[in-house]
Amino acid sequence: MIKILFFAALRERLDCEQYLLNSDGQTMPVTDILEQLKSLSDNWQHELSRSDLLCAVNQQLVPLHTTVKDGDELAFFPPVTGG
Amino acid sequence: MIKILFFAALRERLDCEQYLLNSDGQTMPVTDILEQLKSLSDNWQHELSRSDLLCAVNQQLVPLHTTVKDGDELAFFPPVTGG
Amino acid sequence: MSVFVAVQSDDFCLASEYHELRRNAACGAVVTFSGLVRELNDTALYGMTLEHYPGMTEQALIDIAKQAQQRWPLGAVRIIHRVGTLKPIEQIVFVGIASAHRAAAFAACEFIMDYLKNRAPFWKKEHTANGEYWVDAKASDQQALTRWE
Amino acid sequence: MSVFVAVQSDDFCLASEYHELRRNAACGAVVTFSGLVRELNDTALYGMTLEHYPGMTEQALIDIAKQAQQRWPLGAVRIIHRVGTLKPIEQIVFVGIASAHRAAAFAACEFIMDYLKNRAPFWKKEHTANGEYWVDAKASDQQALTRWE
Repeated sequence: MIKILFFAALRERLDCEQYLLNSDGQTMPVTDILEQLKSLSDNWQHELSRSDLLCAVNQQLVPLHTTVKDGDELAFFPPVTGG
Repeated sequence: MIKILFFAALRERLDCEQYLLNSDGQTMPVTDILEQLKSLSDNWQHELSRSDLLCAVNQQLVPLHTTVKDGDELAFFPPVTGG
Repeated sequence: MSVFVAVQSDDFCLASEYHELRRNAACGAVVTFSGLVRELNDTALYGMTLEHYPGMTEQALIDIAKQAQQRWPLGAVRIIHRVGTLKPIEQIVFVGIASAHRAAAFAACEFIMDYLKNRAPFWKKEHTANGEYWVDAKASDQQALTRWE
Repeated sequence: MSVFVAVQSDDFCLASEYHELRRNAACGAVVTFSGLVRELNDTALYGMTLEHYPGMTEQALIDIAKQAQQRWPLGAVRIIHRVGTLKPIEQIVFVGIASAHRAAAFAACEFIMDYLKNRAPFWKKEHTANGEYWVDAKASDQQALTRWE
């Protein structure tokens, strides 16, 4: 199982805070997971296609081609605006 | 009359805080005044020949070729070390 | 080198932070940055809500502090970032640096703010007279990183 | 833009200075620098005496603040420099900047310190276990000015 979190404007637009993905014990690149999620609806397709989408694996910022495995925590969010 | 002030290490080495110079109402470059002061003693000659000597006229840092006139306040001091 | 990082809804006190930063007798230079909720140009701001990614935020701030420590000789680094709902002129963020050298203290403090702005998972939503809006990331904040590369 | 400058033997309070800097609601960024009497590497420091050129010091600090104001958009500048006898870890100097932009606040604060170090007529005499010594000007302080030219 891979836990997928969404934050801020993205969380609101998807109306989803957390999504559990059954990974069947496989490792896979984040890009593959994104494709699965995009197929859920036109809205998900649109929101997850944004060029400024950021991704973290196990709470570290990573590029989208990073591979994730069972038990990993994956997060998607818009550009950060703290400080 | 031109009031000449000395500060910090220079004041201590000259053992002089203030020197009043009779300018006879003339304007003159700071370099001329320095020459007059240097002639007072070997010690003054030595101390006022330092290449890092700073000079202020009427409380503004100025180059040594600046001209001063009667009533001006002239000051000599070593490089500043505040902050 | 001591590093202190906090993500909290409570306000912080500059005087207490400064007191901690002054403990190291070898450090003659202390630089602080405080970020405050400020007025908007075009509409009245009632306040803002700061969302964050719990766990990752603390980790990101520690990472940034350690990067600064690798670049400059620092005695102490303190970073505090608030989350939750804040009113105008309230404090949002604090970064404090103690160092033996003022140039290092200034550089590290600015470096940490520049990285925090681009890498730490916080998001601001403004509550204004015209409605609620997520704040857009600024190109100038991304641009600021280039000077450290 | 408000400018406040003080040359005083009394200590100053960072919290009060910060309170003043926060008054401008358009300024979301406050940067402070505090310079402290620090330990020496080679001998015990009992304290130091700061001599100055009364009248010229205040004028020099105001000039430096105004130069900063011409270079960056600033809401407030506060500079305090102490004179007289100070003990180890006491505060010597404070520079505080409020601005709408953090880059301007950082730059102005560092600019003022760099100019103050080279242009304001203060001199430090250290009282150490080995005797009393006038502090030598540092080449690095003069070097620091070149980045602003």
